Formats: sequence, structure tokens, C-alpha cells
Amino acid sequence: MKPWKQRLILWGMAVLLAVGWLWMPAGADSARAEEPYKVGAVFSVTGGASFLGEPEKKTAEMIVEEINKNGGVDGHPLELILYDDETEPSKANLHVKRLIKRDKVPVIIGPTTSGNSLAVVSIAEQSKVPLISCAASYKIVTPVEERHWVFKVAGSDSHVVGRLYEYMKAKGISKVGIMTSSTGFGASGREELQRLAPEYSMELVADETYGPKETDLTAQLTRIREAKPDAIVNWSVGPTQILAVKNWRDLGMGDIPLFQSHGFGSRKNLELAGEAAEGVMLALAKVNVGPLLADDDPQKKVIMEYTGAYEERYKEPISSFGGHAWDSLHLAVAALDAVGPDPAKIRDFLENTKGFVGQHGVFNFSAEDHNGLSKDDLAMVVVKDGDWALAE
Amino acid sequence: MNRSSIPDGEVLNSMEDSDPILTLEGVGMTFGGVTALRDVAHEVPAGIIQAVIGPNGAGKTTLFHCISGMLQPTSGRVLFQGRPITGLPPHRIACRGVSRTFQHVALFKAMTVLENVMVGRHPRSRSGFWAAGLRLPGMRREEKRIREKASEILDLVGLADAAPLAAGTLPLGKQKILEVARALATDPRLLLLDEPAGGLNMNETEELGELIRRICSDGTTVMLVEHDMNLVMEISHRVLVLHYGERLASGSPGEIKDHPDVVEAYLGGG
Amino acid sequence: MSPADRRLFFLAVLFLAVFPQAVSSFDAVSHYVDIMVFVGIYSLVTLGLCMLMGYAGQISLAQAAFFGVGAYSSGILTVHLGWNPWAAMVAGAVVAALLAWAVGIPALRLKGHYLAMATLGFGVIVHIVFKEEGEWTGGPSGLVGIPPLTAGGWELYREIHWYYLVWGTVLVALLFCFHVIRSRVGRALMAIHEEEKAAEAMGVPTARYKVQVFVLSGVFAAVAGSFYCHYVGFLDPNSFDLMWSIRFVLMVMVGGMQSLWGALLGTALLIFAGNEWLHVFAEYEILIYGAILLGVVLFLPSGLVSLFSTHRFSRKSPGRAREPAPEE
Amino acid sequence: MGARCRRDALPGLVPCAAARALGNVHGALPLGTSRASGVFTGVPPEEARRGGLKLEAAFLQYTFSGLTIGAIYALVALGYNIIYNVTEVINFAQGEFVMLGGLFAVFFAGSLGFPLWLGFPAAVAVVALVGLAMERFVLRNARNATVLSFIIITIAFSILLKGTAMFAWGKDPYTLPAFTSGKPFFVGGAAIQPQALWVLGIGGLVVAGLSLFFHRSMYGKAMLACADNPAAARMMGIPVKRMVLLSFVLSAAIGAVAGGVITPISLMEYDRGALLGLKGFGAAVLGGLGQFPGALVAGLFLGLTESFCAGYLSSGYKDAVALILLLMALFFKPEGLFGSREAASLKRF
Repeated sequence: MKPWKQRLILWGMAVLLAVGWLWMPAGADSARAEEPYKVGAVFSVTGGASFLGEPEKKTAEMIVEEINKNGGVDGHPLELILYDDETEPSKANLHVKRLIKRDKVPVIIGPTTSGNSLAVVSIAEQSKVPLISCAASYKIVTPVEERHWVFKVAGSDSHVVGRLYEYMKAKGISKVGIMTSSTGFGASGREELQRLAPEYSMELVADETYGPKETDLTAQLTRIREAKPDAIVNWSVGPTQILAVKNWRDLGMGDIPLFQSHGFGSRKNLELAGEAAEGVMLALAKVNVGPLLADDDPQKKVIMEYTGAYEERYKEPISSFGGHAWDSLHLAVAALDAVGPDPAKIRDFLENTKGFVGQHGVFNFSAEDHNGLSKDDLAMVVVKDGDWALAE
Repeated sequence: MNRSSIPDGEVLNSMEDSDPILTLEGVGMTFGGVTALRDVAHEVPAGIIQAVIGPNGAGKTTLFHCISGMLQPTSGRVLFQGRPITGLPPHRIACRGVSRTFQHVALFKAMTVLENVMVGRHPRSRSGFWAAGLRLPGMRREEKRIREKASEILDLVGLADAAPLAAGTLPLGKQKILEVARALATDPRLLLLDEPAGGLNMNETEELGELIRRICSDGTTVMLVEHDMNLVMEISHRVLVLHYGERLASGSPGEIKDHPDVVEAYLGGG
Repeated sequence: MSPADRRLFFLAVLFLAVFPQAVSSFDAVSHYVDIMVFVGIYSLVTLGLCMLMGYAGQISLAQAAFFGVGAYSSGILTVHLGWNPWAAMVAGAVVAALLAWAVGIPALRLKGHYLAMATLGFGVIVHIVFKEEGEWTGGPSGLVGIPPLTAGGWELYREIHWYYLVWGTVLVALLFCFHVIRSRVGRALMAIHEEEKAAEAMGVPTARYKVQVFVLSGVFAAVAGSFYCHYVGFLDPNSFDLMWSIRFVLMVMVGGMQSLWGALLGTALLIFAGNEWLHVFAEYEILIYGAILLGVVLFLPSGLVSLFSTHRFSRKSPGRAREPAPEE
Repeated sequence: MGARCRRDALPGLVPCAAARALGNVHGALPLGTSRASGVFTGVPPEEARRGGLKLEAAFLQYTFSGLTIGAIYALVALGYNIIYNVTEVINFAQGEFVMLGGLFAVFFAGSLGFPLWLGFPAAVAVVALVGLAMERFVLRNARNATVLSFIIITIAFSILLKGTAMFAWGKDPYTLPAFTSGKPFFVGGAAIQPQALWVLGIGGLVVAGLSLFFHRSMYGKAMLACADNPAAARMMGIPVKRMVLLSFVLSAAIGAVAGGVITPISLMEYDRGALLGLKGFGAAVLGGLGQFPGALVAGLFLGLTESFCAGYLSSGYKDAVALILLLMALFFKPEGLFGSREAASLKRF
């Protein structure tokens, strides 16, 4: 390499580094006239769980804008410091530390996924900063003695499974074949499906797992058919949940009802699965089916408002995951409004919050329950004429 | 072809009483139907310079590969100092005391001249990963000895000045010499030189001839594949002629020069 | 270790020692210490890979698997069997060494593309095992409840402790590698890289050395994995997938695989880029990775270190990295 | 709504108890070994027959789905072989061609509304252009690159393709209508989708076309000559550069064909390429790298093995099976199950 070329590249890099340094957001020490209230957020905006993290980010940004337009929180502007963990635990770990150390936020919402949430709960505990996770795993808030500072707003898979089993039991179903993907989502569903089966006197006659990149599920479905179940439960996200529906239909198994996880609850999935999805059932958070709710439903109003604002602003249908961001951010804001930016007081406020009406249900937190939801916050939904319809 | 036209056994016995350092017993090599060597039998007495000549494609390099373990002969066996070495991997054969150079220079081009020769000391040293990584005292002493020995050899071949240069930057003639130096560093009992004079000018060839003589007089048996007939005739004690993979003749340079089969093979087979 | 490398080494020690103090006085970069812990952990992996790729000339697309073996060994032994974390770390290194040895013997007989595919396939298989053996590994949901590392009675919970522990280990490993390189073994490795046949003819047991350096890289990765396990406190199979193996190769190549300093530089650059600077690009990150990789291979095959004075950074005389020296 | 569910979606909630019991017997048995259910005493013969038929149906089902995906693996393997034969380079981006083929087919036939007979070839053509660009603008610039560099370059290119696809199409999966509509039909109790026949048919056509090309046409013969001895080929006046270019175009096109035909069955999204590529490589190695008939047989074999593994052993380890086969082949028989050791020893490994 010629010396002048070397020097050119070295200088170029030096300039880039300098620009990168200057670009960095100003530190926490920059004083302002109106001290803003900060909320930290870590969402998986990119990477494997971006389909969850992106609506969360959009929702959070929309809410912050709305609040600031209406005079902020208790007179203070609201500042959202949002980092993308790219669906990687190590990055979630780093970002939460950064939010606490550098940005000195009094409360954090997120991370998006169960894995990343579990990777950061210990930091929240040690740093004594409340964390409101948007992920589902019950492990995030159990055992509650070791999760003093951690809350979550996503319903547990046990709620969804409980709702499904309850419905099946009412329909006289007792033998169930389950198929789950080997992802965190699928594995957690499988665990709950197995754990709760005896409670609802369900017999699991088949238990299949498959990779998230599976291109064909006929083998798994054939095996399940061999076991002669009364119903099938598929628990996955991404293309495999479409494949499950298509292959179920292609194999002529329409006489064995297919239940999907709540992961199926997006309109995109309905389009992809097309006619094959007719009759598929699932338990969904009410935020997904706002227009179908009875007018006296306590959640109807907040859901319709959120749905309207989001769809107008982003020109795309809402997803239930954005609802988690709505719930967590509004909880954080409620706390800030009530007690100010003091981590310990925010934590106490959250733990004592009752009857908070959110997108995913009516939250009733307590010292024993840092989730605050139950299976009754879910609605049983069936696919009818290419759209959702309430079952019963 | 009549392969016993020269009764070399007698000649050998009259010349050398010692056991042969290398014995080839019916060595044959085929590559997917093509025969490169057929039933070659030969003995190399210790302490001599043995040339192997023959037209292109006669199987000379293949023979070297078979001796040094780069190729496994498809039939027959090779004995070194009376013990079979067929089937041993090349590095084990090198440890036994057979070293070689390559027809197409195969130096470690990015390493320095000195380092190249130091690699050659590998079979005569022992410290492994742990000793090296932890810099144990034994390893440091050994490292010093390796360096000294390598410098000594570079002195011997006249490359001492080039020691810190990258091997790939040397002119071809020096690279050829460096290959010999690297091979010498293994303390070989038998040194196989594959066309060492290829690409060298007259002066360099002469120096090389001197070097080979010196190596031989220091007690190392040298086997040499070479096209430069002047060099071969000048320095070698015995000559083996291969033709289409078969042993055509063997004898002293004088005998070979006048041998009718050899003359015919060279003129006819070119 | 050459005098230049020794000077650099002392500079590096000095820099690393004052780095935490230096950044902690600025709020805007105070979290750089946390990032540096990750840089240190991944540097252990890339140092091993650099020995394997840059010096012995053998590619491996399975380093994330060894990293994962170390991490999961630590995780499983401490969570399920209640082992002492340090004992688990040693066990993880032993398991990785055995695995590298068992896979290395047949795999390293292969060359080039075949070796790449074989290691890639092995890495993917290990990843599948992490996902499927849920009873032990926690499966795709991940392994939780990993205890923190304790040293002499007190817990390692502050970043600064981790920083010194990890970087201390990296420096020891770096020293070890430098010593190996400047020895009989190192010369043999480089000889294998350059002319395997000739090395073999000079008495170098090439197969054994290749397996040994593969084992070395596996052990380094496993120790790094153990650190990762206790530092993050949570294991997710996706932290050990193919993309990470490719990233490790990328780190080594960007820095310059012919130099151990290059491995450190590449690791630091890519980790900082991924966590700090590339955020601007968010979704574009994958494209940028591909472009960097392509650009480096096409235009800067000896990596960033080749931009600096060649005498100081690159190994004694790295073929393509250096202009031919004038003949005597 | 509830009424609808009860009537349509949940019929047969009270099947005959005996059948259920039988179902459980079979559920608990290792399915692959108990075709003859009659051996169990106390099982009524009629039920036994039904059970036996079921097992047969399952076996057939696994066979069909195995053959379908196997055909795709075989096509991917052919792609590897073509490039390898001419350049001795393994193209790690081969799987991405499949992904691109599928997504471009969706783009042309779905988004632009082309008729399928036009959209599908258009997709193949575009991907072939991508292959051309890869060779012409990237690989050709790396003239003195080492094997290692080639590996990294093709990996880097695959990352770029994947990233670009993520931008163009996002992360959602896409589907394509089947080439011919129609309900699946049943053979021996196993369901066959019409699209599976298209996969096998088009796969067969590609193989036949390729063998004609390589053994009858001048171009094909010239390409094979380059593979045997590039120097000699150059001396004989064969434009080796153009042949290398052609090999990338051809191989990208074949990958695209595979992607286009499989998308109606398995959907397609941006990150599907790597695994398909890896398994296709497995088929190529099993069949003996560079061997066309070998790739075909090995691809189908791999598909069947996977399918049976998912059916009879463990669906979670299904992906691992193909890779273990690949490793076994690489470690113990690198010349492939159908290649000869001698031919392989002449190749540059």
C-alpha cells in the first residue's frame, strides 16, 4: 500500500470517529430550563423480534408526542430515551446499564422479548430502578421476592393457555395434540400447555416441535393425526404458523379444530393464510378486536382511541405488541405524574396500582403479582370470512 | 525393456562395503490407470551422491515423493537404514533423517530466511504449545540453540547476509540454496534434492555443486534428481536412470554415459 | 515477542489500566467500561481465531459454538448441579477442548471450502442442540438463574471488577499467543499456512498442530463463553448462532488476521460500532456488515493494521501485507 | 357464533371409544416398527386394518413431503455443482438465490400482477442477473484472492443479498398462489398438493435440460472442459472467463427456479436462504461435488431422511440430521456417496 493512501485512509477514519463522537446524544449533565421527566426504553426494533419491537417503538413515540402536546407530565416535558437491542441479550444488557448510568432514567420500559428481559432483570434489581417489561414469560416477575423492581405488562402464556383450555373444556374436548416451534415463544407455550393440562383435565396425546425455519409441517401434523386428538394447538410465530394452517387444511384435517397461539393475532397472518384459516381459533387480547367489543366493555374506549390514532398516524393496522408499549409507557407516566422522578417511589406506586385500564386488560398489581392481568382479560376469537369474530 | 543390463550389485559391493542407507524394493505407483513407477528396485549406499536421471515424465519426482512419504507407493516398499518407512507420514520420515527440497520452490515465502531454516530444526527440537506459551526455561534454551544452528547453516551455504529478509524476496538462485539449507537443518542422513540447479546460472550451478560435495563429505548421503548433465556427471558417484517409470540402468557416471540403452532413451525418447 | 510488540503491549496495559478512570469522569462515555467488558470477552474468542486463521491458515465458522459450549457448560453446571463457577469454567474449557479435538481430527484433514462448510455445519448442529436440550439448556427460552461470579468471598457485581478480570485474562492470553508465535510451534504453524507440503517434509506434524491450535481456539472461546455466561447472567441460544461465528471471522479480518493486535482492534471496532455508532443505521446494520466484509476482503486484505506502520503491527513479514523488500 | 363452532368446526367430538383406544395404542408405539397392528391380541381385525392403513398413509405422507423438499435440495445442489465444476469455488450465497427467486416471483406474479407464466421466468431472469453481477463485479475483482478470501467474499455477498431482500420485502413471509389451483388429492390416505407435482416436474425438467446442455451443446461441453483443465481450455480457444460468468448465471437461475416453485408450498422470507443453502450443499457433497446425477439422488435422499426423521424420530432434530449427514460425508467419504475417490483426489480440496 502506498504511504499516501495509508495516510488518507487513516485520516478518513479519524474524521469519521470524530464525527461519531460529536454525534453522540448530549449527556445527562446538559442542564435545561425545564427539567424533563425521562423514561428509558429498550425495544427490539431490529433483529429477530422486530415485528414486536417496531410497533412498540412507534406507539411509544406517538404517545410521547401526544403527551408533550398536551403540556407534558405534571408540567414537565416527557423525554423518551429509546435504544434498540437488536433482539440480542448482550445488547439489552448494555443498553439498560447505559440508561441507568449515563441517562440516569428513573424508570425503564421494555425489553421486548422474554429472553432480553430476563437478561436485564438482575441489573434493575441491583441498580434499584423499576423496569416494566413488555414480554410475556412469567419468569420475568417470579419469584416475586427476587423481582422487587421488575414488572411486566404482557399477559403470561399461562393466561392464554388457561383461556384456551377453559374454552375447550366447555366444548367437551379432552385430547389435545400440541405443536410448538423451537423458539423462546414456542418453548414457553409448550411449557404452559404441558403444565396446565392436568388442571383442566386435558390429555396431551401428541407433542411435536419444529424449527422456526421449517418449510413443511405435514410430517408433524401427520404424526398428530395418528394420535387422534380432539383438537390441535399450534404455538409459534412467523411463517410456521401460516404453514401449520395451510398444511392442516391440505391434509384434510379440518374436522380436528386448530387453535393457534395469540401470536397469530395479526391481520397479515389472516391474509397469508387465506381461506385455509377459516375456523381457526385463538385467545386474543382485546386490543386486537376493539370494534367487536361490547360498548360497555371498560377497555373499549382506550382501545378505540389508540387504534384510531395509531392507524391514522402510521397508515397501518395496530398490532397487539404496540399495546404493550402503550400499557408500560402510560403506567410509567402515571407514576411520574403522581410521585415524580424517584425510582423507589415509582416502584411503590406501580406495585399499588389497581384498576388501571390498558390495552391488554385491566391491571391490578400487588406485592404478590407484578403482572396484574388474568386470563379473563382475553377474548376467544375465531376466524370467520377472513376476519376475526368473537367465539360465543 | 531389459532392466538388468548393468550388474550394479557387483559394482556397489566393490565400492562400498557398508549397508545401503536406502533400499527400494519393487516400488510401483499408479495414478488411476497411469503407471508412474513400475517395480523399481535399487540400493543407495551410505555416504555417496546418487543421481537419478531420466527424460521428463520418467517418474523421478514421483520416486522422491514415494521415498519422502508424500505419496504412498501402490506396490513395493522403501527401506531406510534397513527399516521400512513405507506408510509413514512425511513428518515421521523426516524425523528418521530423510529430508528433501522441491522441484518448484516451496519456501515459506512470508517468513524470513532465518525462520525458514529454523523451521527445518523442527524434528530436532521438542518444546510444544505449553512450553512455548509459558516461555519455560527449557524452551528458551532450545530456542537459542535452534537459532544458533540455523545461523550456522546459513553461514555454511552463504546466505548469512540475507537472514532477516523475507524468503519470497530472494532471487530464484538464492531460494534454491535456501531450500537446501532448510533441508540441511533437519540433520538428514539422506538428502533428496529435486532439480536443485533448475533455473540457476552457470556460476550458481557451480557453487551448488560445491555445496553438494561438501554436504556429502560431511557424511550425508545425497540423492539428486537433475537435468543438468554436466553437474550430474561431475559430482555424482552413482547414477540411476529411469525411463517411463522403470529402472533403465544404474552405474557410475562413466558407465551411464556410454550405456547404449540410455543413449537411445535420451535420443529416441527425448 | 519482538521489541515493537513488547512496547505496544506495555502501552496497551497502560491504556487499559487508565481507561475506566478516564471515561468515568465523562457521563457521556461512562458506559464505555461496560462495552469494553464485552470487547474483552469477544477478544478472547478472536485471539484464538486469529491464531487459527491468521497463523495456521485454517478457517473456522464454528467459534460461536465453542463460545456457547463454554457458556452453557458454566450455566448448566452452576444452575442445575450447583457447581462452583470457577470449577464450571474449567469444566467448560475441558469440554470445549475435547469437542474441538474430536471434531478437529477429521475436520482439519479438509481444506478451504470443505473445512469452512464442515465447521459451519458443526456450528449449526451445536446451536440446534442448545435449542433442543431444553431440560438442561433452557431451550429457546433461555437459561436463567445463573449465579454471579465470586472471587475470594466477594461477588463480582461491579462493572469495574469485571473489566479488570476480563482484560487481565485477555492480556495473559495475548502474552501466551505472542510467545507461541515466536517459537518453534509458531513457526511450524506459519509454515503450515504457507506451504503445508514443505512443512510436512521438514518434519512438522501438520495434522497434530492444526488440531492443537483448533483446540486452543476452542478453549479460548469457551473461557470467553463462561465469562459471558456469568456477566450477562442469561443464556439464549441465539447468542451462539451462525451469524456470531461469521461476526468473529469478520472481526479478525477487519483488524487484520495476520496480527494479534489486528484481532483486538477489529473486535473493539466492531463491538463499539455495533453498540454505539451503527445505531444511526439501525436496520441497515446487516447491509453495512456485508459491505464492510466485502470491502475489507477486496481492498484491504490484510486488515486495518496494514494501514499502520508495517514494522510495528504486522507479524514479522506477512506476505501480501508488505511491499517486497529491496534485494540486498 | 358458538353454534357455528359447534356444528362446523367441532364435529366428531364423540368418536367411537374403541377407535380412540386403538389410537392410543398406536400413539404409544414406535410408529415405524408396527405396521402389522394385528399382532396385538384383543384388537378387532377391522380396527387393525384401519390402523395399518393409517400407518401406511403416514409413511406415504412422509415420502411425498420428503421428495418435494428433496427436489429443492437437489436443485440447490446442482447450483453448487455448476459453479464448482467450472471454478472450484463453493458459492456460499447459493441459498440466497433460492430466497430471491421466491421473493421475485412473489413480486412479479403477486405485486405487479403478471400472469404466472410470465412472472416466474421474469423472476428467474432477474436472479440470473444477480448471479451475473456477483461474478462480474465482485468475484472477478478478487483475482489473486486466496481460497479463504473467496469464502469470505461469497459469505459477504450472501449477507448483502439477505440485507437487501430485508429492505425490499421486509421481514414478513410471502406466499404465492399455487401454479394450478385445486384441492389436494389423496393417494393411499396421504394428501398430495398439486404444487408438489409442479416441484417434481420442474425439477425433472431442469435436470433433463442441464444434462442436454452439458452433453449436447457446444457451450456446455466447453464449460465442462474448463472444469477439467482451465489452462488447456484457454489454449484451445475457449473463453474461460465467459464460461465462469455463465456458470454463475446458470446456477443463480436454477436456484431461482427452486425458490419460485417452493414458495406456494412453504412461503418465503428474507432469511430462509442460509439453511436451504447449507442443506443443498449437504446434498452436493453427499452426491459427490461436481456430480450431477449424484446431486439429484442425494438431494432426494436428504429430503426423505429429514422427512422420516421428523415423522418417526424427532422433529426438533430434523435440521440436525441433514447436517450430521453432511459432516459424516465430509469426514469419511469426501468424494461423496456416488463419486469415486480417484476423481476426487484430483480436485483441489
